Amino acid sequence: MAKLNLLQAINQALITAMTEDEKAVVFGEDVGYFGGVFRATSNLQEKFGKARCFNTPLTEQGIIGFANGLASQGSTPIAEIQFGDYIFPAFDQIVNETAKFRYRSGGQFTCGSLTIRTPYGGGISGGLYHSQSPEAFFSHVPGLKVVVPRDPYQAKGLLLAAIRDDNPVLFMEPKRLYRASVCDVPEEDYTIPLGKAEVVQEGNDITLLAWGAQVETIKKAADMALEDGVSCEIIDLRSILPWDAQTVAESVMKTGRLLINHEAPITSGFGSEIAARIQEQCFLYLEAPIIRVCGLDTPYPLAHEKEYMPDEFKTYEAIKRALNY
Amino acid sequence: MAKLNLLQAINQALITAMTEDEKAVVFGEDVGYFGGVFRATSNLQEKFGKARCFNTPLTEQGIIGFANGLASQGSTPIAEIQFGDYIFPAFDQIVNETAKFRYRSGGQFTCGSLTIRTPYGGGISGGLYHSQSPEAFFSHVPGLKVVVPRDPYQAKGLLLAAIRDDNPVLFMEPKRLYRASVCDVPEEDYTIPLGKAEVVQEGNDITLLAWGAQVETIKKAADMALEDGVSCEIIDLRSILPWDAQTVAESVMKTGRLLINHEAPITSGFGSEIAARIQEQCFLYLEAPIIRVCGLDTPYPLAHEKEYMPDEFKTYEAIKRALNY
Amino acid sequence: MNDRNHLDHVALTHEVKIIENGLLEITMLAILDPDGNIYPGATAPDIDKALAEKIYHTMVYTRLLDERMVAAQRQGRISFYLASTGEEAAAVASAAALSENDMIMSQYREQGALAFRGYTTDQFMNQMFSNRLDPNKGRQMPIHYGDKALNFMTISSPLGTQIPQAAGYAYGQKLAGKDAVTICYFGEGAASEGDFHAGVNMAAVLNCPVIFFCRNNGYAISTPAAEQFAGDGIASRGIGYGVRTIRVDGNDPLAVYSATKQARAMALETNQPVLIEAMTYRLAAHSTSDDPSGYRSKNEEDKWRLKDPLTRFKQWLLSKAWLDEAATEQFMQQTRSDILAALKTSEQVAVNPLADIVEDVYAEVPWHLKEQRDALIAHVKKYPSKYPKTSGDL
Amino acid sequence: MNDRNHLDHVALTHEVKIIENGLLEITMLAILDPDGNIYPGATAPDIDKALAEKIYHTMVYTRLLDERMVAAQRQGRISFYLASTGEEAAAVASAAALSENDMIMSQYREQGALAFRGYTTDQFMNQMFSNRLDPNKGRQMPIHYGDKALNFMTISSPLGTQIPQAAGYAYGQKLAGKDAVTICYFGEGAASEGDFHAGVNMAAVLNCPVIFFCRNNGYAISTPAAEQFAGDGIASRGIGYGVRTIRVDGNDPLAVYSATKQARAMALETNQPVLIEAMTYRLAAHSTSDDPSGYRSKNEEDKWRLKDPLTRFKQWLLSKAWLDEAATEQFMQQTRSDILAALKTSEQVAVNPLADIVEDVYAEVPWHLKEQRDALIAHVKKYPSKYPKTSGDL
Ligand SMILES: Cc1ncc(C[n+]2csc(CCOP(=O)(O)OP(=O)(O)O)c2C)c(N)n1
Ligand SMILES: Cc1ncc(C[n+]2csc(CCOP(=O)(O)OP(=O)(O)O)c2C)c(N)n1
Ligand SMILES: [Mg+2]
Ligand SMILES: [Mg+2]
Repeated sequence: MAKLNLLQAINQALITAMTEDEKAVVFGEDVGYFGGVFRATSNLQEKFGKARCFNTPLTEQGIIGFANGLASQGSTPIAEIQFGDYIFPAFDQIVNETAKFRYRSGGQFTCGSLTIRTPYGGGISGGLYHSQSPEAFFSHVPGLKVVVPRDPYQAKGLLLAAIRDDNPVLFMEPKRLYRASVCDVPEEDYTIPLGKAEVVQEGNDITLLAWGAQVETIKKAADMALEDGVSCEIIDLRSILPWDAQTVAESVMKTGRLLINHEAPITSGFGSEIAARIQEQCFLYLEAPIIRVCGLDTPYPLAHEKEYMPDEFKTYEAIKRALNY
Repeated sequence: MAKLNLLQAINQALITAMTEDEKAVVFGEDVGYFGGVFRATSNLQEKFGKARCFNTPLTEQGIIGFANGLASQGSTPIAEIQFGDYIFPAFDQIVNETAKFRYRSGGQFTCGSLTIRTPYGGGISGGLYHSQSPEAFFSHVPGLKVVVPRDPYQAKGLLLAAIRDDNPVLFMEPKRLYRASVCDVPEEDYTIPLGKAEVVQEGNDITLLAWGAQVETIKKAADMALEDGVSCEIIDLRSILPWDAQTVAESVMKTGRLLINHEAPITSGFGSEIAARIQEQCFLYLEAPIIRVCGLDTPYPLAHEKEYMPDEFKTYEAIKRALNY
Repeated sequence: MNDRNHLDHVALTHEVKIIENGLLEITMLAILDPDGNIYPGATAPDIDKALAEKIYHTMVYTRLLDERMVAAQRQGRISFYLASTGEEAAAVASAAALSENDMIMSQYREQGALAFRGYTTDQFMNQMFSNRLDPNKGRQMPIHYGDKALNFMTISSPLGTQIPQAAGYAYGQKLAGKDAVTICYFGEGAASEGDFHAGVNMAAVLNCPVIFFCRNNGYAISTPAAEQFAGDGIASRGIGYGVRTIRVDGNDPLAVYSATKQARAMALETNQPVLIEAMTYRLAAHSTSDDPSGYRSKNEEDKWRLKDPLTRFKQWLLSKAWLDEAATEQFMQQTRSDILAALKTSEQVAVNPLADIVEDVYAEVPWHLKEQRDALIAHVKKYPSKYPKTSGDL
Repeated sequence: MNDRNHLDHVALTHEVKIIENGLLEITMLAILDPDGNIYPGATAPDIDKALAEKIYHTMVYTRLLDERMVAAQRQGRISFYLASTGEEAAAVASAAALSENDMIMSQYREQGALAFRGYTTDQFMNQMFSNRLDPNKGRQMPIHYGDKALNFMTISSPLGTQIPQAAGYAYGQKLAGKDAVTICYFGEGAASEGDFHAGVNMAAVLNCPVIFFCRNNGYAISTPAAEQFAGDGIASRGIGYGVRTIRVDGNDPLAVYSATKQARAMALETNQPVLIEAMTYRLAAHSTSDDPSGYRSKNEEDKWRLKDPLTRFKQWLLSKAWLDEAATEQFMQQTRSDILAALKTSEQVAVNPLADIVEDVYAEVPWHLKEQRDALIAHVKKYPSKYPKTSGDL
């Protein structure tokens, strides 16, 4: 078991997948010889040849269109979108095609073997076009699965599960953790089930929920709250679609309070779906309103990045508000 | 005052806008000589010339890209996307460009004069590609306004307000009402303020909330409930972004119950944002969980369209559930 | 073809000369003239009598099906139809030049290709009536056919999306070592979509054995080609992508067949795309929702009626003494009555049971869709009369 | 140019001949050779000494600015920079051929055009330090300049989006009766985006007076042109759209100037687009986040260093006796110290006050953003040390 960072874990998962599945093909802008602008695909072209790991022309709609066709043919495409901010030119191919391929053909044709990898999120001085967290858009698209790992261990296990899952999966990588997050990652092949949240820390007073890089943030806030004697339960949602409402509801029925933290703008962020569902399912258990600590309803700023972020201080304050409601 | 259908009301609003504002330009697929596949732009080319009302090539990303440039130059573009289902190729231009133009330039350049018109929604045997209700996607995009009229009177007043508003507005037209909805529409120029919901019917027991064609549906359900002695307050949200949380909250504080109805899939539909916000704002007033009666989390079906729709019967049942909670 | 890049191949000039229109003069392959004679100097492709008959019968079949279904739509029996009248040669003769292993990814006006592959009248009808016998399970509007067994990809409404998909599909065929290509049909209108650009360029760069087959029928709904592009049709774009290209008379089955045959051989041999632009004309309305008199003249239509591919091909068959007119008459009558019979049967077949509403969204029905399905079933049981199509089954 | 459509202009052929590569041979306009001599047979454009000097100084300025800012990024003083080294002629000489009323919509490597327009060193610095003196209010990463007063549209990161926008902008200029065109810069990589296709085609069909200026510098980050397209560069695509097209040596300021001058006149006169493909080479890394040694050879770079537009132009100026070497040396020293001084000043300037965080999302701050702003201000007041950039102001 070696200590790997998140990029290395992803690279290892890709090597595992491509070794095991001859039909696995990796492509996207700069992913070939160069190994991707973040180097997640390093050495794949060398190892597996140019036919199975290659650069595409600079067209996200083309990348996903091509991937849809390749998937429907029977290959296992693993397409990279260089930044989550640049996934929007491919929105039609993902929303109208990838997600509806199986349904419209009555299951005759599918893009189930497709995995789309993309780095997302802020905290890297990227400003409005290198920081977005677009998961909520995709959470409104039946037919897709959406997955977000929080560390290298999760990244490898979830990515392997995503690649092998018989549904198209959007795999969103928290890029500010690419090199910052390091942990033990087993050399061997393993998967982590999609659609299952993880209770990262048990607690009694309030449930804190996040995914990706923000799990770290709610942990820090929980530590601050602990000093006040508040016991927080921490859940990493891991899958955005379909999401594990049951684990969340069980936790909320125990703690009576829920705080959701995400980077994306609050309005119609995925926190709204969680809040809407949980208030219905746990109505009689809630001792305070469900609170969302999220990005502002603005594009992602540069100069005011620190102020924009739903950080541990904002989260801690919200925990206090919930407790004192 | 003449009785007009929704298409005629829109056509009249466009004529009014183009007459008053020399810089108003209408374009899109088939909108020119032919007057649009639904005929919303009938006679405009004849009246205002080909330079101000014209067909574009068949490219939604191009239409909105072109519109963004035209708006930033100082014209008043009114672009049509032939069906809401085909707005996704333009998603990048709308989300990354239209909505962020002003912000990224510190207000030096804007697309504020842009209006995007598009028909949306089901109930016309259109299947998965002629029935979608994509408003929730756009509700997560700071910088946009999103507006939906429910009848010809609203359509004219809101469209004129949208065209004149100094922000880019997505104007979504409930196409199953195009010819079905008829009412008195004043000949003269008038506007209806954006961002304001309308209390269509006052009531005491539960607030029913919808927009566009579904307002009719909740009215029918309210009539059914009335027979049981239940008094429903009916709100037409009219603007999805920014939305009128205050009017909704005031109503819910009075009735203690809220039901939201929309056609789009329930998960991360705009109902989730409403529920998330209202449960927080009205926590101590709620006597039952906020209920969403929405489309299923599937693509929009054809053979099972009737079953898919959040119709008055489903709404009525949900009202009873809320009342008996 | 991708040996050209950046600067190595470029010759210098020292005079400021902006290239204007006219650099390209793309001619159109024509073998059969509008009267059904082989043009002087032209060579008919190597087609035997059986194949010629099959092509002709398929074109006739398609025309009859279109006629009947347009009428059925007017009678309110189906909600929508889209005819290919006048364009049958483009779809049928190109399909005839393929192998059955080749994947067809069509737009929506290529029912002739599907008929050529052997899609039955019953299959057409089951799709159009959205009934439970259709493998696409009644989820899409009429004419969105698809049949995996026939290597015919289920049609999707958003235009142009199949173009990059075809590149990817063909890449997969190549990787898998299949002796097959993909053909991708689209209209000249759809070729304005960004997906066209992405797809053709990717196919060229990534060496995909795909035939891009553009039906340039002069209109995209009401929009004439002159308001769609300013260049020399779609063919001239192929050159820009470094893609082998040919323009053919789309109303000439022999030209379409010859070009497609050669394009297929080239695509397979070189693992590279070929672009075919078939010049034709949509004699039909765009769809049953359209009325072309709102945007074009009868006169223009009449001019094109003279170029009808069916008459033209019939004349040629007659000149070869390959056509038994009586047998053809009999074939037409039989076809008409088969179509009517199938129509009557299919419209009686029920739609899929209610539980199907959540199927095929995912490979397996996830928890939230089970929840939604169960609630829906309970609801329909409570209001059976409101949901007559499905409540009977419950 | 949009007199071509559908079928009227097409000549027939009767031989199945698929067009292969080679139909197009687009030459490259070259006026100044790499040694700074006018090619035999070439004519230098009508440039006077003052303009020549301005072009040269702007190129030199751009190079010095790039050098300094790459260093500043290495020192950690700015987060990001993107140099145009080797490509200065393309941006500067094209901008020199425009009128100040023409709108510039650039990609991100055209700082030379902006400098030519008169953007000051302070303006460059204020943008890069995201401080409150920048009219773009520090919202974007360094190098996303924009200045309405100079008719230079604020740069956007998503590639290609400015291409259809430029068509629309130019259409608006035409409608408003402005005596001006729009120039739209982009890389050969960005030209693979669907927006390129949409934008150029729309400009051609809708008669927009726009110059599409492609910097083909051989790379899109690590991706070489050979993996970007298979055709004859970007110029060959212009033909496909029916757009007047010219290819120039992008490292030759005279060729770039001449072509752009003529393109502008044509665009204005005909209300139609012109496409210019400038062949150049990115001597710099893609950006400060990039290391080109991972994907290309020193040898290749060295070859291109010999074609440096600055040396070339300098030689020409010398041959005309238009260059005072001492004055140039003095200019360079002054520029270096100005840049350094501006850098030092600008990095001290504060960012905008916190309340600005919700401005310019809408024309006016809506209720929900007021709510969010007020909550944020209260929060920052509670934790001033955690938000040092903005808490001081409150
Ligand atoms: C992305 C998208 N935009 C718009 C439409 C609506 N639409 C359907 S067919 C059509 C015209 C297509 O013209 P063309 O590609 O030339 O094919 P033809 O109908 O002539 O066969 C349009 C605009 C659509 N289906 N998809
Ligand atoms: C839509 C989009 N996709 C991807 C990127 C990431 N990206 C930034 S620059 C670049 C390469 C651009 O190459 P080119 O257009 O040739 O311009 P050059 O850098 O050579 O000047 C890429 C892929 C982006 N900014 N936008
Ligand atoms: Mg057409
Ligand atoms: Mg480049």
